[in-house]
Amino acid sequence: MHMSQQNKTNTPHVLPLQVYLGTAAALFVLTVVTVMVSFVDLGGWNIVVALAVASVKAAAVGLIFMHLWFDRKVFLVIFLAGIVFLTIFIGLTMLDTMRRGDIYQISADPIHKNAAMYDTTAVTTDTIPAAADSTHSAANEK
Amino acid sequence: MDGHEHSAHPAHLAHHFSEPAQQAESAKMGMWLFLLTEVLLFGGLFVAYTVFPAWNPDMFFNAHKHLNVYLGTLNTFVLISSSVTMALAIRSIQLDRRDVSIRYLVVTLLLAAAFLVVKYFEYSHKIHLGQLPGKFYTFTGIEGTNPHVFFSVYFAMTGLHGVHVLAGMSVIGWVLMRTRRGELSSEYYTPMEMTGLYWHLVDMIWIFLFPLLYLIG
Amino acid sequence: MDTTATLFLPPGGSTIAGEVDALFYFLVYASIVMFGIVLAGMIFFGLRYRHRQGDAAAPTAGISHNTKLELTWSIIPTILVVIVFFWGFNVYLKMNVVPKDAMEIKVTGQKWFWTFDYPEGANTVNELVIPAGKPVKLLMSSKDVIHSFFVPDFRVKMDVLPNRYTIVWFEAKREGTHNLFCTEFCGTGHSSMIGTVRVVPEREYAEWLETASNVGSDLAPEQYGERLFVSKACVTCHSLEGKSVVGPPLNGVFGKPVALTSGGTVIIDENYIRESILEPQASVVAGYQPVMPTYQGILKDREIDALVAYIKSLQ
Amino acid sequence: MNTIPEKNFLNATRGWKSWLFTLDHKRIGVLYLFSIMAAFLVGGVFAILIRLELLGPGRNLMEADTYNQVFTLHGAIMIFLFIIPSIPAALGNFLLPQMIGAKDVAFPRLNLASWWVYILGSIFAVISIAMGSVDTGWTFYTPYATETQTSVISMTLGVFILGFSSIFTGLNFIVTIHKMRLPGQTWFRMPLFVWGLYATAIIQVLATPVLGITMVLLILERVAGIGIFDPAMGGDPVLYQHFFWFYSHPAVYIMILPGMGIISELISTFSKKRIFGYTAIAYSSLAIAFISFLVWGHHMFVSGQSQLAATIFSFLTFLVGIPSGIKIFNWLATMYKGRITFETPMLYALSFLFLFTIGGLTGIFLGALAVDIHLHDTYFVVAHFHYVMVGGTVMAFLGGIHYWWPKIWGRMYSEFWAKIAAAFVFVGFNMTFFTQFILGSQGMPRRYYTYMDQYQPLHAFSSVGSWVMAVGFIIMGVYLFHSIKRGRPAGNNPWGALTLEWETTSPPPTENFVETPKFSHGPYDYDKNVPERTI
Repeated sequence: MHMSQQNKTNTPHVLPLQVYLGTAAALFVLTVVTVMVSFVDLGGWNIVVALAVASVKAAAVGLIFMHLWFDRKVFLVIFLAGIVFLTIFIGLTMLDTMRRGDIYQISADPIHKNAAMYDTTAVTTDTIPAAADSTHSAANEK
Repeated sequence: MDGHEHSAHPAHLAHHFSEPAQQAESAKMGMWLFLLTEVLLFGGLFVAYTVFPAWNPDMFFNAHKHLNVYLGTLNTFVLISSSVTMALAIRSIQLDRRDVSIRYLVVTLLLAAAFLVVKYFEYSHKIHLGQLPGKFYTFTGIEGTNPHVFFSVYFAMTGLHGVHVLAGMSVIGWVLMRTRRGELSSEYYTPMEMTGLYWHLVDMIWIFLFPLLYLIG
Repeated sequence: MDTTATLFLPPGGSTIAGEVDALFYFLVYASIVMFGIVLAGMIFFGLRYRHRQGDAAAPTAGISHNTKLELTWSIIPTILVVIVFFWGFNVYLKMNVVPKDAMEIKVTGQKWFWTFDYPEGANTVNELVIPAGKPVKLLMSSKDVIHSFFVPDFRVKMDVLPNRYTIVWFEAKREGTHNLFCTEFCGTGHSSMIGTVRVVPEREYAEWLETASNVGSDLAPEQYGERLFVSKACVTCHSLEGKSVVGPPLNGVFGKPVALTSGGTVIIDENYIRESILEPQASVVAGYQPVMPTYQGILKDREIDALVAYIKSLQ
Repeated sequence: MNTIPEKNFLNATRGWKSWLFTLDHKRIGVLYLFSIMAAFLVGGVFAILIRLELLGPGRNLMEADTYNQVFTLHGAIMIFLFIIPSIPAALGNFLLPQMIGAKDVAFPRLNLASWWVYILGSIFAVISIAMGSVDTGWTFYTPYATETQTSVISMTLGVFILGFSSIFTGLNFIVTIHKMRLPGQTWFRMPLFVWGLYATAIIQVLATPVLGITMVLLILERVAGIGIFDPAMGGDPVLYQHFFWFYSHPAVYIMILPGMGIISELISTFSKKRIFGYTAIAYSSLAIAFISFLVWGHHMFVSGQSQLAATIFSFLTFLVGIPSGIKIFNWLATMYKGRITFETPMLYALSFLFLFTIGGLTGIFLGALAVDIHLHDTYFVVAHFHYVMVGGTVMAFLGGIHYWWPKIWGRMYSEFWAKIAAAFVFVGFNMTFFTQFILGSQGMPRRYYTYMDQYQPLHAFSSVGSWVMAVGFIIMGVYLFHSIKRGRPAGNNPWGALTLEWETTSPPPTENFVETPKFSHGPYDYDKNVPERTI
């Protein structure tokens, strides 16, 4: 595949000035928009909108400033590979961290709060049977 | 090991390449692969960012209010502007307008420095308040579980990004010197093009850091 | 399905062991067949197509591929592994869904011993006593680093984490004793973080629970301390024959002065022993690492008194 | 009679500076070769120490703390300093440009930087050993790694730096393969070793940065208690395991994929036969590279991750087994109707087939959820990954070393001693590690300093096996180094192989080929060509 390239001379691909200035204007406008939206309470949707706007901005930078739109597609593939594998990393990790209580939801506080190594004053020598009882009652199954 | 032994080759063509185009394309591909590693390097921090807000949404919401949206917005403008000037510097060298290109590079450097100055003010304010990562966290005004984790993530992400800005500045400075010495032209401007790609990626990462840290809700 | 000890697996002691072993042995036999095919191919081709001296060096057959053959050796293994996946998943589900009537015991992993707390108030160290034929659910947590609860005979294993609870359950089939190992590396004493699981008949269990909940009331303090010294795992790190293990030996030390890492000396008396049990890092004997965990919350006052009396008696 | 070419890359320039600052990919390959051999020697000494300590229960040689440091160092050195750079950075560096008919890799200075970064990372590892060593295991699991008093920071910093060395090599290889191939050598006319290196490089570039950020976060956790991984500060230790294995599982394929590439070369060359199912082998390398990113959670079936995640990871794990199985059958089919000879490299290739098949099949045991619960963190796992890493990668590496040794130095080693050493290594390896399958399924946990008496006979047998293996490696070291100066000249093509590197002289000139080679035949066209053997 490099063969087709070998006989080409190295003439630069020059974009018109307006393309750069137009992209810059779009980026500034989108920044203003995303900041203004953040002052409106949309509940959980705020972060979604903010990330959607950021993605459009990043796409503009990548496609125009970094010439992905005009350059050889292998560069676009490389860049998208980064996004795909990052998504895999986040997705499969969340599959664990978000689904840990699937079979048993233990609603007691995490151990470290009253474990001896972290807080030696929290446990006194006489509380062992009581502590055992309380963990049992707190650990209810759903 | 340089290209001068082959008299037919241009000075910038290394001995093991047969054509300038092959060399330029190789450099660009190498750079894109390097950017790919950068994406995944930051990727680890993005995973941490996803997991902890999902566990403690309220804490993240409460903590993010202690960031200054106006300074964040200002810095976004600064960094996007520097990206624009970088792109224009490359466009100018492509057209052999060397003096214009040098001017754009200087502006890019100044904007990058401005970004770090703003960041410095943000950081020193947080340090003053004790809004610091991990065990150095002494601030008490944030409700929720483990607010120090928010600042760990904040400082890790912006800190790593800041290091990249610094690295970018030194590379831009180096390209600036080479342009002034007349080593770059429309025939050969690979170093500037590579620097541009890197700088745009630094900008792109900030484009995501800004909403994730400053605009949660 | 009942299994006994074989070349590979120890005797199965829990209800789930038979199901794990069945899959294990299916895999063993399937692997032997697959490996046999590869080995036979290697030997046969190696002998049949061996180039001998004097043979003509002619071009060989230009076989580039054979789609049918390749599909065969792609699809058959695929089917096999899908079967193995569902089989393994099925048994895994059974390992994870605890029967409703399971009795619950709280397990604490800590450098380098296990503590078991029974709802009735009994607590044991490094010995889990359970009734045969009853499902047991363990609610586990760690006080320091990650440990892992492993009973090979029961084919169960689960990491014990410091920031949350994990669960493991099993039903022991008949009486007997089984090894309990820590399988997540946890430092100096990792390989001595070994306990036993003692399975007893249900009636005996009830009796044991009764006495274990009120243990020691009928013993002299020294005798009770002697028993605690073993059952609370002091013996893992403290020798009684003058040898340095992880911690200093404890025979013949009472009433004598000892140098501390902090520089001073201290007379080993009742108060020093008590402090060393509850706040081990406070005054560490020179030449030893500050690695002993606190027994605060694990030993009752009565038990500490008994241990002090026992150490006092070791002259 | 063969002669050594008067001017070659070994004597083109002289003096130690001409080596340490060389831009010639072959010299960098040789620098890497000696570096990893040194690492292998150190790691091997630690391995012997481990087996000596485990000869019987209780204290035999060292204290528990020392033992913990020894097995940590054995793992860390063997993984990060030996096996990851072994095939790609040493043999790959030497051969890749030759195999595609190029003068050098795309970025020679980056290539040299890769080696220097490797040395810098090793220095940090040595500093760590000097400052009291590390006792966490090579996995650095939190919170143990954030608590222990040993010098974790220096070691993790070393690992962080070594990651860059790996990234540089991978990046360089991808560009080299894309841009520097000889006209006429299309993607599907590349030698399969190049395909293996390509798939490896993809993983190196994609996965290694995550190791980097993991090590940075671990260091920050120790220094500042940032609360990402340390439960005492609100972090999650299982999250650390996700981070770690997102790199370290694909890293397993960084180790094995180039080895598989070597085996394709060896089996085809010594069977004098077109490789069976070229396309399937090439694509299966890419498939393995991709799927390797989806299966890391199978290291965590008992870690407390969600049951849903465990189930999905288990399923995906089985998928990665299929392409490896396909390769094994393809190699076997290549031998069919061949003209097989059994020189040392072929013996290692057959050892690979034997041992890697066992390693792969036992991987199925560990992928099956219910069975893994019993086997996880026992000696079964230790045996499994040694069968894959030593039985797979190291056998392929040794095969490759013996195969290309005459190309590197222009001289042959003693075939007689080589066969004896191969026999010792093969027998010793099986003695050492097959016993560990039995130990593990019997319930013997890994990383144990001492053990119960019932496991003693098998442990002792395993230790004896390690001595047999050591004898094999000592013999190998002697005859290999002896041959560098004293071996008989090998000629350009001692094995009668068809890939491009055999068309140049042995050792090759600085820019690999005196005249730019022409692509005249495919790498495995043994049905049309009978290349002359020069010995």
